[in-house]
Amino acid sequence: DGHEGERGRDGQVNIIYWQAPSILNPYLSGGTKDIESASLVIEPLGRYDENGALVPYLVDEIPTVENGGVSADLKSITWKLSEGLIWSDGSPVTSADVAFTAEYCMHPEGGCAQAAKFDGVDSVEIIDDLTVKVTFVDAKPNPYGPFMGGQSPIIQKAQFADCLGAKAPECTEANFNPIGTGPFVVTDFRPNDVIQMVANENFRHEGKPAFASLTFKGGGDATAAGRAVLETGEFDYAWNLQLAPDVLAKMAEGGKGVPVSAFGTLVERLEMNLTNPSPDLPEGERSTIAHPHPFLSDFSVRKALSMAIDRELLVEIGYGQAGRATCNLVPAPALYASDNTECLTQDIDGANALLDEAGWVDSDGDGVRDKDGVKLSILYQTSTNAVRQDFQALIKDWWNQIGVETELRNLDASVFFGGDPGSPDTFQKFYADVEMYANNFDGTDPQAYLSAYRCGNEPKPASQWQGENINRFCNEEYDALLDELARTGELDKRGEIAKRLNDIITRETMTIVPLVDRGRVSAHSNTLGGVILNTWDSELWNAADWYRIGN
Amino acid sequence: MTDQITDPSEIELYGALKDKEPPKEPRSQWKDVWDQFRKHKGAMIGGGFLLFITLAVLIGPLVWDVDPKKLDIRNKDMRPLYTLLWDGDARTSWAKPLGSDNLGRDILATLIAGGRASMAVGWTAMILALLIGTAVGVSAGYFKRLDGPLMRLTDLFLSLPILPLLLVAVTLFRQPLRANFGPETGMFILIVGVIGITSWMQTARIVRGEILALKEREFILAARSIGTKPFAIIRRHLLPNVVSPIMVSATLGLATAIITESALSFLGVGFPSDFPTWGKLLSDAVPRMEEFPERVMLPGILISLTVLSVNYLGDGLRDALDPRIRGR
Amino acid sequence: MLTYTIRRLVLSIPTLLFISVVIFLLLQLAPGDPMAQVPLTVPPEVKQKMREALGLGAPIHIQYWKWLVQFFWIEPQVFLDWATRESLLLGWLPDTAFAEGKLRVISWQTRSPVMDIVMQRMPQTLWVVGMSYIVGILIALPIGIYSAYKQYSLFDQAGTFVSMIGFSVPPFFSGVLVIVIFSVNLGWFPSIYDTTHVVTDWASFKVQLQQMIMPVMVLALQTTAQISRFMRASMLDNLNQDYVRTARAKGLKESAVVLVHVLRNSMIPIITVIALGIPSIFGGAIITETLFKVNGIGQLLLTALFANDLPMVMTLTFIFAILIVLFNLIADVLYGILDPRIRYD
Amino acid sequence: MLDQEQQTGAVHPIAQIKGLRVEFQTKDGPVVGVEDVSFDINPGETVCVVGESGSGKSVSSLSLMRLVEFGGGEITGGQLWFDRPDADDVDLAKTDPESMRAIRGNEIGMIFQEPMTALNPVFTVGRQLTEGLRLHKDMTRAEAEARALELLREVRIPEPERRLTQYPHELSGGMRQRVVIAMALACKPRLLIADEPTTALDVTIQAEILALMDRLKRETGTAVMFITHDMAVVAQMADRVVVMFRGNKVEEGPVEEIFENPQHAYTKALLAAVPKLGEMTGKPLPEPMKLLGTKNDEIRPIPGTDEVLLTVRNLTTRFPVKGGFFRRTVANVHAVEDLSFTINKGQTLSLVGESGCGKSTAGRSILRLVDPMSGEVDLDGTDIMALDHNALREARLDMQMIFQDPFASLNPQMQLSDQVAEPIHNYGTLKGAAIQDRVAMLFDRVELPRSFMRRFPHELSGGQRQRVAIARALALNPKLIIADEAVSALDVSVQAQVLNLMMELQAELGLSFLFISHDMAVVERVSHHVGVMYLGRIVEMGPRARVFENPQHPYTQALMKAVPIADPRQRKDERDLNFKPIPSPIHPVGYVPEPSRYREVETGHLVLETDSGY
Ligand SMILES: Nc1ncnc2c1ncn2[C@@H]1O[C@H](COP(=O)(O)OP(=O)(O)OP(=O)(O)O)[C@@H](O)[C@H]1O
Ligand SMILES: Nc1ncnc2c1ncn2[C@@H]1O[C@H](COP(=O)(O)OP(=O)(O)OP(=O)(O)O)[C@@H](O)[C@H]1O
Ligand SMILES: [Mg+2]
Ligand SMILES: [Mg+2]
Repeated sequence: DGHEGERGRDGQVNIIYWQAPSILNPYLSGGTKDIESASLVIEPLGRYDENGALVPYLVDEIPTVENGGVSADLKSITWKLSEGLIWSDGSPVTSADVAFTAEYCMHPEGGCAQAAKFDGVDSVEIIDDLTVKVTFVDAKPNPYGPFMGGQSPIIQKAQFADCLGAKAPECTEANFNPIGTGPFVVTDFRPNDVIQMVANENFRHEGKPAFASLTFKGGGDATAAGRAVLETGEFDYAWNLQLAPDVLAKMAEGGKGVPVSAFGTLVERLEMNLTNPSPDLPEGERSTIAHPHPFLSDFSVRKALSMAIDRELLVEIGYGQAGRATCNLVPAPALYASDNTECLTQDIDGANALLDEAGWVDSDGDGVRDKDGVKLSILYQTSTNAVRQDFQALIKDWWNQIGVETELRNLDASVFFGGDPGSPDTFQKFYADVEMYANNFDGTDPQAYLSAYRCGNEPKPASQWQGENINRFCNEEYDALLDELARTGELDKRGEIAKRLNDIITRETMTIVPLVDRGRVSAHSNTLGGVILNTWDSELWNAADWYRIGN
Repeated sequence: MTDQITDPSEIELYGALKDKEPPKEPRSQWKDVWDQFRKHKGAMIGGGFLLFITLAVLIGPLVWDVDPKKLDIRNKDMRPLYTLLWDGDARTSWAKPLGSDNLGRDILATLIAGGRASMAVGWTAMILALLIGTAVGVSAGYFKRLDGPLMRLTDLFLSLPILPLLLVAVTLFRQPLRANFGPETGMFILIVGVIGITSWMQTARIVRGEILALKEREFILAARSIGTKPFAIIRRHLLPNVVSPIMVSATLGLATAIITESALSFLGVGFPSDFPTWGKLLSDAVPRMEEFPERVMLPGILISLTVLSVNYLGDGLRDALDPRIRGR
Repeated sequence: MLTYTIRRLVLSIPTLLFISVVIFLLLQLAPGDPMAQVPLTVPPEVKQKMREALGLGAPIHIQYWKWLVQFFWIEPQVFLDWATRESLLLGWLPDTAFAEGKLRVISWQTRSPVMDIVMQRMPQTLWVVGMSYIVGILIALPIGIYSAYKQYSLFDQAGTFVSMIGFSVPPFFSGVLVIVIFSVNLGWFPSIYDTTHVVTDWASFKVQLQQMIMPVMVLALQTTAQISRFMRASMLDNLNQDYVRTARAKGLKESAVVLVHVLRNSMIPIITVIALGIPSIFGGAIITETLFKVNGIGQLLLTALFANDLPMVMTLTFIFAILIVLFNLIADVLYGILDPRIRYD
Repeated sequence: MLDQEQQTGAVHPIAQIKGLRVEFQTKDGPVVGVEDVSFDINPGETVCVVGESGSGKSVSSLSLMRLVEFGGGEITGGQLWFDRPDADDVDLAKTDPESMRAIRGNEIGMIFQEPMTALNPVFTVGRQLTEGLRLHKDMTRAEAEARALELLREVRIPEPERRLTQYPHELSGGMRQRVVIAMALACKPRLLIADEPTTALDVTIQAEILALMDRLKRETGTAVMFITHDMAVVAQMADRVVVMFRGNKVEEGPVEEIFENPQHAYTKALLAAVPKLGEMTGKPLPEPMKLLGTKNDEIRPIPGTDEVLLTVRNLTTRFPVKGGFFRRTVANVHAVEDLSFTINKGQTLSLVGESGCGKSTAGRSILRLVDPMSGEVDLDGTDIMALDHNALREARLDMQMIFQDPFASLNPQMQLSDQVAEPIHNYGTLKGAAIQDRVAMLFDRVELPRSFMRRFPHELSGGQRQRVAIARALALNPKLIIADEAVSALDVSVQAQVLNLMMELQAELGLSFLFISHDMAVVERVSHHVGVMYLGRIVEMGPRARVFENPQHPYTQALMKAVPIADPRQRKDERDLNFKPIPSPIHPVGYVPEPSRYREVETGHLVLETDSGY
């Protein structure tokens, strides 16, 4: 089908990301834009494919317990590099580079953004020129943290040797033009603007990449990016088109390109605050476990709030083909995903009945239910984003129908997701009753994700308001199950436990009210072939296979 | 004795040697201003339009009593009635004369509500900017010692970035304002405050310049010589004479405030999402501009027309208030 | 004049220091966190480590002092090194290495020196915003002159109307409008500005022209509106002066009277107005740059703001403040030079 | 028919104005600027056009240049015949703009009233001078510059080479006016129109300019149309006089004829209102003028008292000149230097002198509107210099000021009654309805109708405004009024009325005046005592009659000589005039001027012995 041939035969390809990459070193920035743009240049030992399965990249096979690469006690993993790999500068790739990568990220002063990937690593030993062995402190049921996936690519020791620890930011040249093994080589990097690349002459696959040069433009907004691919055809690939479905559909009519979508683990959800965020409480006690929430601590209220929501409509309005209504915190992979679909049908009457039953009635006739002088009046916050604002409006409308008064607040994402302990508006501080955002987990294993809701992990003044248990959830059964999960290596068993955990935090307690399982929509032009959208790794994971159709 | 004068016409002549009487009946200054103003067609039309818009957003909700926040998903994405003129198949409804948005909110109602907010922001921010600008300008111009520091302060404010300022203001003041005024008014005060304190500098410069010139005029010296105290001089003699440039800054300020608010909405740091303003309606509709041009055009045209009419009004006022143009 | 200029320059140093303190405190007070863009999947401990690596933990006054030293002491050295190494003017001097190994102002987002990025951004900002300023002025001056000369004529009325439209249409409206019309529907101009485009020949110049037209016009509309208003008012002021009658009494042509005598006087305030507007060129045009992806200084500031890249925001705003203070001074000095009546001692 | 008449006439006039009518379109409908004016100008002749402000003098002259059109006027009737050297006469009213430009500046030159504003501030003198030459005479730049230099020599500007490269603001008023004259003469026009060329100038400079124009006219044979409202100037300059009144010519004739035997009642009244230097000779006390058509026929001298009201001793006021990097005082303007005088109750002391000699500063220093450096000011027992802020305000109850410019000294945005009542409000001397009564009484007092109380300044004429200013000064019943050039900006007839009003008030209320003026004739009329100021000092002081009749100081003598006399038979000779430019009053910081020492030539008549710089 015409996509075989010489390297660089297809000329130029243009990619647009509406968030501009600021650095090409994923270890110094956790931003998706940076990780994905870097994935064109530097590569990990293995990647996840579009199904979440492991694919070897710089190695010949992925080490497993079966092939002996992972020790039986799950405490070490041994990687063996492929023969004859060379960096784009022509020097050979060796196990020293791999070990150095670990050293680089594990340096205590480096502020490595991917340090979590190396969590629990005890040592990285060079066995021979091509072999490294990673030893963990404890048994690791999932040993594929280091060197797997776009977040953890191998960097060249020769280039970064002087950039360890505190010196990392001084190596501008290396951070902007890393030497890699990937299909492309950077020729010009303009931070937050544009990157220009050419095909890597030393790329290990014959005849790849098909494109001789690549322009990676950043900046603007999703609308403009979509327009540039779908309507004007100026670009070949646009990343993450977070647009309302009607807008996207209209753009697709432009006929220059097609939107593609795929699903991962990203779930848009409502988080219920189980503690009292009232401004009347002294600072330092607001939204802490010292004060339970006046009405959200009542399960009936949380349940009724969830019942009032029509998730299918939300999907239709906000995400279209890029969304699926869900009741689960862990929507994928299938092994871990619970089959709970109970919440998918909206039930306003049921919600009203439930509230009546629980004693929440509108006693003073102002249209808002109350009990013991407490009104069902909710402050509902989220970050600024067109779809989220539409969701807010819709949900507010439904909650009104069950006698719940809602005040909406939207906050700038940089404030909302920024962990500034001085700001009252961060999602961690949760100075609101309900908040909405999306989260997912890295890779395919939800253990760390579910562990976030462990009792004691909540943001609190003592921890500078850092912590992942946003809802301030505390459940003994849940914590016990988490401990069990950490001990279990058997996959089916792990699946059982994870589903149970998921159900506890969603259906059984309604602490987290999942709304939409959000897929990823990107778009590529009609002439760009070979695009396989992947939500488990960098979207550009197979850019080496891309080619031009029809010339 | 008037011995030389014999001819009555000569008496008239001698009379003529005395001070000439003004040719016209005395008229109040404001009538003069009004007469001159009326001559300026653009200003009249602009003023008329502004009045119309103000009235429309004030009494509009009484006439068109649809809740602008009411969602009506089944009737979303309606086109305005006038699209029927060229497209008979358009989805329209008499209940939604200007159509509805993607969540089925009535566009006419949101425009009215948005106009209220935008006009309120415009007027209040402008008045705030004017008060600060005039105060700073007058103090800098009149009190020589304050001139340097105040002008440097102006430089400072010119270089302050508005976005971080807004974010700081939100952090520091939102809670107390929300507690005292409720969430919407609180946010309103914040935004208006920030726009106001970042847009007074031009006024201050102009007023200072005028005051410096006026201060050298003899009537200020005369006022001092009859024992008028400094603040009375400012109030009685200086301020009335800088009304004209202040008025011009005022009209420009109103326009800038409306545009700044819409730019803030565009950048996503303005009012809560369910609080419509023209700027927000416009920026929200930009992605759907091709399919539903009216959602962009209507608020866009309203903003532009308002600003345009304010500008014209300002032009007319300047002409009317400037005695050189008004003539003596 | 010279003492005046020097005096003002010296006086502007404390002013600028004060401004820098205020901006710094403002930015410190502002909520937000450079970690906001790091995905939620990154655990808080890691984020905390990253913050520490950025030096966020240090007390405010130390952070400020660090920035001050970097900006006022190290960056000039870097400039000197560059000047002696590469510039045409000073390249003949022996290469210096003052700044070797010293820590410059480093952006948190890109971990690279802020100044390098600023320099990289300057060309497109100057091209687009600067060009629009020039175009705006070139259109505005004739309009202003003719409107004033034929006050209340049809041309004057039309000019007034158009310039007011220009003033009152927000750029995010006009910008999107022209994109939809000229890029999407007509396909004449690209909707995305290519900052890497290099002009080498006529064809590439045409490409450059095409991609500049829309942003330049959107911005120029505003400049034109304001400058032509000023020009008109200033011309009107001068047209009624006595010296105009003297010039006419010499038998000069109307064109000479208006374009030599009146214009020269009217330009005095206009040139200062133009000078006062120049800092905003360097400041970029946030919305227009974002709309057309020009990715100049304005866009840089905006992304830095949203990413809470404090060193970047601080440096950019402060450069902007310097320009404002400087051009304020330049405007005053220009006034003195252009108007022989004004003399600063 | 007219043309034939011209041809047969003995002298062919260079310009003939026939039935000129000019209208202006204003928002209140058309205004007639000139109704019906006809007169001729013969070659080599000076025709003076007189009449008061607004009578249409400027409009007539601008019509001749066809410049009215640029001010919104339109020639709606009449002809303006102009004799072109080698062609038929043309009617300027109908000439096309192209040929009009060839005439303007080339065949007709014009000198404008305001030397301060008639020159373009941003071009050098040389550039402005050569412009016309290069245009009309096709000269190269170098030729034009040579000619310009020659012109500047002709108008006797010192250091002409340097002037060419200077900007207008760097020249004094007199020099600027000379440049304007040189500009008008550049192309050797056959007709020169001078529109009030000396009104804004000091007496001495005025005398020089007049002499200069006279000489140039004699030397070049240019016809001159000279516009003025100053009868004294007319007497000095004119061959023939045209009197205008409200847009019409009312009388025309040779200058002696007009002065000695005026026919029209208006001319008579005008002449009666002109104060003539020397009129008061022999009268020791001032007395109101006898005006035609006014009722107060009884003229009584004003004696005043011998009681001292104000004593000023060694008053010195300096303005610092800041400079250098630290804006330290590097020099001082010695505006008032060691000034001493007294004013008696009910009497007037006049300060005369040239522009910039410190008269206003002296007046303001007494009120402490500017703070004097040293000296004593004693007003009726109060030591003004020792007062603090509040006490000073109280002290100003007793002294008030009237300013030169009636247009500038009233707030344009305030009703007249409020302005008059303002001092009363400030001091709270009266309350409630009493204020209104008092204001009404003051309006009566200054002979303004009460209906004016609700008006705004722009609705009044200059004289009326000055009356309002007087009413305001009277509002607090002051003992002393400082009148700083209070009548300089007014028309002669109005000036006479205001002067009479002031003298009446003095007689009735026993007011004392410090009268500041540069007009010797007016000063002669109103003062009991006179002080002549030069460079910050009083060079001569004494009873008015003594100083005027027996001037001792050389400066006083020169000044007296320069004053034009409203009598065509007493023309001045240019050769008598010899003025030195005033030295700079700016001295470096350490400079200590000598104290003023006086010599008493007669009782009370003091002459400065210290070197005054003259
Ligand atoms: N541009 C104008 N628009 C309207 N009316 C005008 C204009 N110029 C002059 N006039 C009117 O024409 C009349 C004559 O004015 P003109 O300037 O000739 O007086 P003048 O005798 O020169 O007075 P002055 O001594 O004050 O110069 C006045 O009544 C004046 O109001
Ligand atoms: N505020 C001031 N600052 C500095 N110098 C001043 C100031 N006011 C006056 N002078 C100077 O003081 C001197 C005397 O000025 P003053 O105004 O008293 O003169 P005058 O005799 O009233 O002149 P005129 O007849 O022009 O009004 C002049 O050289 C003037 O330049
Ligand atoms: Mg005149
Ligand atoms: Mg004076």
